[in-house]
Amino acid sequence: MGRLINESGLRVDGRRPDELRPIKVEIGVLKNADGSAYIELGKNKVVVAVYGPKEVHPRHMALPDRAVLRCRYHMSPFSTDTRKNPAPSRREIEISKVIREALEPSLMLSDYPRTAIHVYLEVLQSDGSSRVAGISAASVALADAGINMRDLVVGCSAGKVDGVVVLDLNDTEDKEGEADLPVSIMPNLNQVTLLQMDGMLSSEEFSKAFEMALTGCRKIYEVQRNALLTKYFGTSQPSQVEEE
Amino acid sequence: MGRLINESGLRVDGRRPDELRPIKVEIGVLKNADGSAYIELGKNKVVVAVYGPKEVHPRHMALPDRAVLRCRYHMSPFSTDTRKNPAPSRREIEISKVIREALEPSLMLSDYPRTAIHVYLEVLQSDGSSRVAGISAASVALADAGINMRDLVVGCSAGKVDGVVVLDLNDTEDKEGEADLPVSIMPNLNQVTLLQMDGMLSSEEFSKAFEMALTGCRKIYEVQRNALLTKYFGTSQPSQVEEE
Amino acid sequence: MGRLINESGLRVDGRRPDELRPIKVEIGVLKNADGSAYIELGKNKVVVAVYGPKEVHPRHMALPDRAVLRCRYHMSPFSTDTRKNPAPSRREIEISKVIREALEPSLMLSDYPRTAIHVYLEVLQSDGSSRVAGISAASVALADAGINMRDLVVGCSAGKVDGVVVLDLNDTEDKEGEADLPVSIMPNLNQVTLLQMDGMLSSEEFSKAFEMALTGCRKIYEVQRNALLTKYFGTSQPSQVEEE
Amino acid sequence: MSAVKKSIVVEQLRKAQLLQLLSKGNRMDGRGPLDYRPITVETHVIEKAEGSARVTIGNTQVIAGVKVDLGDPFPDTPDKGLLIVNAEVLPLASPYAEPGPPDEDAIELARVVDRGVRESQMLNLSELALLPGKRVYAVFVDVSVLNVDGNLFDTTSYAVVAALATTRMPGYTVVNGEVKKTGETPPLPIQTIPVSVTMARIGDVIIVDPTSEEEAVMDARITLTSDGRGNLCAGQKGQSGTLTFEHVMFAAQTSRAKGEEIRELLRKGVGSAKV
Amino acid sequence: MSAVKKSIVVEQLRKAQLLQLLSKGNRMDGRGPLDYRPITVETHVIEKAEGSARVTIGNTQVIAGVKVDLGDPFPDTPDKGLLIVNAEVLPLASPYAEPGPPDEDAIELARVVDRGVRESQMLNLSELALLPGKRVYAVFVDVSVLNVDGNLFDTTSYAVVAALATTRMPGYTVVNGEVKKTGETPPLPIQTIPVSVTMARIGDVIIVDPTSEEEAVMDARITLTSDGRGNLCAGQKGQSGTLTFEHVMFAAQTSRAKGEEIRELLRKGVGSAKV
Amino acid sequence: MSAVKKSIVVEQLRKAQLLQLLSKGNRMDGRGPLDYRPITVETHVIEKAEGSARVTIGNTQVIAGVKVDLGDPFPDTPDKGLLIVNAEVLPLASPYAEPGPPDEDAIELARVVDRGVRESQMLNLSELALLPGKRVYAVFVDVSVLNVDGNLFDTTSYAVVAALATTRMPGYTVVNGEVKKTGETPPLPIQTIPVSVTMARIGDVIIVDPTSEEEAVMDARITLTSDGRGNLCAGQKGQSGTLTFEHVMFAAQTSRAKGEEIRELLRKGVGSAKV
Repeated sequence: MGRLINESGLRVDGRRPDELRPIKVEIGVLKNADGSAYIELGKNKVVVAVYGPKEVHPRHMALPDRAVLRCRYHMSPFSTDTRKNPAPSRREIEISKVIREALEPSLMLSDYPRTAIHVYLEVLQSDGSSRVAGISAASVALADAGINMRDLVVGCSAGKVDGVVVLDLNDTEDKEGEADLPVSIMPNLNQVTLLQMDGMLSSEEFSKAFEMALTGCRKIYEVQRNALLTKYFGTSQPSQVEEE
Repeated sequence: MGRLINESGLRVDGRRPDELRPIKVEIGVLKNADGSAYIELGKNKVVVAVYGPKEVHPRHMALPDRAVLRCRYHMSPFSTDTRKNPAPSRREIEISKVIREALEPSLMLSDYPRTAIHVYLEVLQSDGSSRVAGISAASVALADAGINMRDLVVGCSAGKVDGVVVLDLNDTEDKEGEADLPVSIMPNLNQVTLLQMDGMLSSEEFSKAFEMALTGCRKIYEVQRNALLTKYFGTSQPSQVEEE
Repeated sequence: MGRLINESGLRVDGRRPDELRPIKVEIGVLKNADGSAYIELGKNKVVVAVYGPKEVHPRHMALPDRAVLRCRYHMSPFSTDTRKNPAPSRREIEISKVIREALEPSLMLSDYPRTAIHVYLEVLQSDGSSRVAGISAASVALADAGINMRDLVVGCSAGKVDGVVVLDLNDTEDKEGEADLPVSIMPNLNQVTLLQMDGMLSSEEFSKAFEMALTGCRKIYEVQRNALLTKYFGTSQPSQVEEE
Repeated sequence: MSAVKKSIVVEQLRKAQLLQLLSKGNRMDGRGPLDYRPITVETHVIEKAEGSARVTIGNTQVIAGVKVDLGDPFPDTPDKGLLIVNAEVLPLASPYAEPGPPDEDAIELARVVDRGVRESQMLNLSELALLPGKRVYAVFVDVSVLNVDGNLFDTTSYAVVAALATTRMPGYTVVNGEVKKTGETPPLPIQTIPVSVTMARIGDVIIVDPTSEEEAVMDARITLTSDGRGNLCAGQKGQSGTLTFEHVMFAAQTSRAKGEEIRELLRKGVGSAKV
Repeated sequence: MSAVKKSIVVEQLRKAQLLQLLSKGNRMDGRGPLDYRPITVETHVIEKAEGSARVTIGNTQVIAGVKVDLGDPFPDTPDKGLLIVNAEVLPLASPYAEPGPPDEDAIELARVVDRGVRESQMLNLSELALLPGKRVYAVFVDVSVLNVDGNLFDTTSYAVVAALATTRMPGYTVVNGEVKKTGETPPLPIQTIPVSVTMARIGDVIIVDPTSEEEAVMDARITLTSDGRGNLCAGQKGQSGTLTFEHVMFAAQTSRAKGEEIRELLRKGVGSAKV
Repeated sequence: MSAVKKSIVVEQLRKAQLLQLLSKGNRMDGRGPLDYRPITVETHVIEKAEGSARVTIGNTQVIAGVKVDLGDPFPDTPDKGLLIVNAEVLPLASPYAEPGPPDEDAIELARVVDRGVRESQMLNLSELALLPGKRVYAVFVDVSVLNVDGNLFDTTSYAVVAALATTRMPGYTVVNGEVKKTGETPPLPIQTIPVSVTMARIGDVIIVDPTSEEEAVMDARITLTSDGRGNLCAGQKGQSGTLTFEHVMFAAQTSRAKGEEIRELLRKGVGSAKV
């Protein structure tokens, strides 16, 4: 028994190992964007705007047979415990790249030749697993913008803390735990679009964590679906699940 | 009675509250420029060059119906008490913008479609109110470049020190005084083209300072006129007024 | 007798005043480059790649009557005693310029209108006189790339340490000696293409050092020639001379 | 901001219509010339920040966050704490905003808002010096603009003011010449609530709180900030049009009058924070 | 890297040929799907660096150099030494590389290699703290990529590992609270040898160690790094294609198996350095 | 500078005319090959700087300003003061100059001028160390080029030398291991007056002090700086043409001869400053 899992097997925020944090997804939160979404996952607060399809600048970057997808993951200076310099860090540049690569397989980019689609993710507050929370919101924002898609993309992390494989790491668990495994998938196509890992996992732990992340993705997918249904069909299914 | 106004009501440099510092304007001081001017206002020394109308780079920035006006206010590293980093500061970027907006109303930019007019202000020595001194010189340099104008633009500051509304703040008064109100006008059209303010002024003080700045502008306008007359018509009117 | 020349008149690394360090030139060391070369001069290790003639970016920089030559001299962060920041320093920018100007006279750039030829010099280890070592390697790499040339360019430095005029300064001699005079020439055309100097030399010392550098250039030219002969004609002449 | 001006095709008809309406004292959205759009103020929106606020004016939406840390004082003000205001118009805020370092519009925005806070002496910076000349509080206020629909100056200003007014900072004290954490989270030393009022001249009419559409056709802009004691404390004319002397005096008067109304609204918005 | 992808005209015929070969378990250069190209490891190549290695995999060539200095610890890890990994794809390495600060590909490269070294705990960073909170060793690893022909991740990773494993750093010790040079040159506190294995999915086939030509047509890339104790310690999926769940599990298995082989090769490459 | 070369259409006729004149020993403005244009030196032009000078050579105009402050010595020269020379070719100086950080031409300019001052040992940097290894004088020389008409190297060099020679710096002294202001304003420890002489080869002729027009057609440039004791102390060949060995020896000789003349002129220009 360690600092991060107590004698009852509960985590620092009282969750069971396979429990998600409270999650909320809102759609259409920004008036100017062609599509937008807002996600809260625990204390993570991420807002996403989609602009496009629109003209490509500079023009010679345009592709004759499909749209260019551009992503920017950025943290507001007040989003972290210590103030973050507003200039893009190396971490933000890497995450912007893997998010673009995580979203791209879901999009019918060949339907929009010679255009650009911009996805801007702003982390207003960061609390562990912000990149996968951002991916889940970004995919909903792309749907809100009416971009043709094969499937939604949904992200969730798993990892290991105090020797226990757990779902959806928070900030403390991310920093003090043993491993973090963020994953995103297209849930209907059963395809992995993002996978990163750092920390230390045995073969068995890796399998278990990967499975757990997939299960987490499917739960969050329901939240995405409900948010879209509520927005577009006015169904009464709650778009906020404290714990389903 | 405070540090900045003595018992005789005089200021740190011996001026009365409504008195300008010695001022000198010279025209055509730089050989390569299409127009140029040099101003000394107290210890302020500002040189201005105008290049244009000329081609616009990059070309897509050209406007079909008028010239693009670009301004750069820059301080030489040796111009201030403590060495200034030569890279443009946020302050210089803001001042460049308000100077452009102060000069633009006076220019017949639609006479020069698809061109650019560049105004470069270099502060060789700074001593309070350098931006308005620069505007006064820049307008003369634009006239020297033969750019069609509606009116000259002339700038002057007023403010408050030790509770007294005063004209044309010097460095000490700017830093230690209570308020600074730089203004520029087109004197024949009675139009304000620049107004900034920082510090604390009551309603009455604001009115009084604003009026005083306008009066200062009209005095400096005479110096501008004389400099132009001397340069272009060889009149003997002095272009340097210690105090008219 | 000082620290840098001992009682036998030998230098810190045991060389006589007019002695070159061991030198080795290899050709074709990089697979992707159109031409490449590697030089070791003492502990200097410099690799050079040539790409081109190729398209010019941005296109408006192309010249209608000849190729644009671009050079970049860069030091790897681990190449110096203290780690070097990877961003180009002012020193590297100046050296890139003089190397370009040293190589350009040897090239028939008018044979390649509207193209660019890029020469990249990477200093993997620096030990005094790296710029002239780099020039010697770059000229060989340009030959390897098949660029039409009037002559090779070969560089060597001379200087003064402990009052003695010496050839081919190493790092210690460069830093602690009295003068450094790097020179490059076209050896068959008897033309100087680079000359820099810092330190203190009397008239006589300047003449002597300049002559010595020219002699050094001619020795290194033999190494260049042998490397090219070996590569292209498989001759058995050694491309590495410890001291001829 | 400037991108908006450049990129929105300024339809001459629309401008004519707008001017006609204004000549009768009306605006496209039904407001009178001196009416603001609805203003909302929400504080404590970012738990990790020491203070924060989301402010909307119409569709313009801004979040300000305050971080308080220790820092070295500036050499010319050794006995004062540091106040640093930055603003970014995020690329998600408008089709015309671009990623990258703040452009001249964002720099002007941050500097004008900074001047309002600083010159009003909203914060007693002298109380934020712990070891004069050596160690002081450093108050960073960062603004993320999330949606642009005109009047960024006021929206940003109110968000910054609300965030500062509700900040609880980590307390420090000096014990035997050393700075130690007290464990308390005192508020910042707030002295007044500055309020900026931004006006636009369109033709002969002065309006407050312009929308993006109105900004696209405005001739000149003027922002004047008043403190809670009847003083003006910051001003900035903008854009390449002019103002008459009468316009300036009218703007000064209007900024004080509207400022009082909005100060009440902000006081309510920051709730229990005593200001 | 991405420039390679964009600029090499992806000849459809070539891809078809490549896929046909792969479906029979073969590759253009005669390798089987899970074969690496020849790997060479040369250490002590830069005398001025405290550690260095040149590694080639096929035509891909990389030099890593280690500099060890003293530094201040990061505030959140006061009792650990610093490890900083940087990589530059030099413009001489490929017709598509450009001079300038590292682009997103080079940043990803350095960060993934860094994660493998860091998370495997190859270095015992705690032993690199001299005066916890005040003065620690700072280990800079810089990578110059000299020639690009695919699989930069593994080539860079092996070069970094070999350079670190053979580093002799300037020794320091703490005497009466002061850091002093000992005159000795101890090795770094090496605990294990991490090995990254990079795989590409092309169609339905997973191959290891892709060439530039194979990278130009690959659908997805996955790099998994194992330590010497049977654990995975870092992972990165790349490119805009997908992997099935089975692909991921196969890649995890492959990375451990191939990792063991290559760890032996690296152990030999770093010679007497005991690891 | 290079912009000048690129942008001025090099009229072949003009060049032919110029070469014809030069072959007879004459120049467009009537000078002989080894004549300078009129040189003016004005010092104390910036009261806020510790030293300053405006130098003109023909229409080329430059201002140099000196600021002296305290700083930390460089690790490799702990017992020497700092000398930092920067130059900016301001956008007002020529239609081809652009705003922005110094380009390669401006960097070369500053570095060549710096070398002349530094290597001549004009300043006794050892006297500028207050607490060796800890605290030294830092001498910043900044140059603003106001108008470009050729020969920036010499104009800038003379302005820097005149500004340094007339500098009165804030005096400091060390009392019980602490650096204290003395209240005095001593001159810098000047040891000699270095003089750069810039020559251009056009065809077979070497001329000194080229104008912009001459620079536009020159084949090669060479700058050689001499100290006041008959030594050469800095050199720089420029441009993409060549020099023969005889050209180099002629240039070395010329630089010393012309250098003596100009040193006298500079000595007069800096007036009472004893150098």
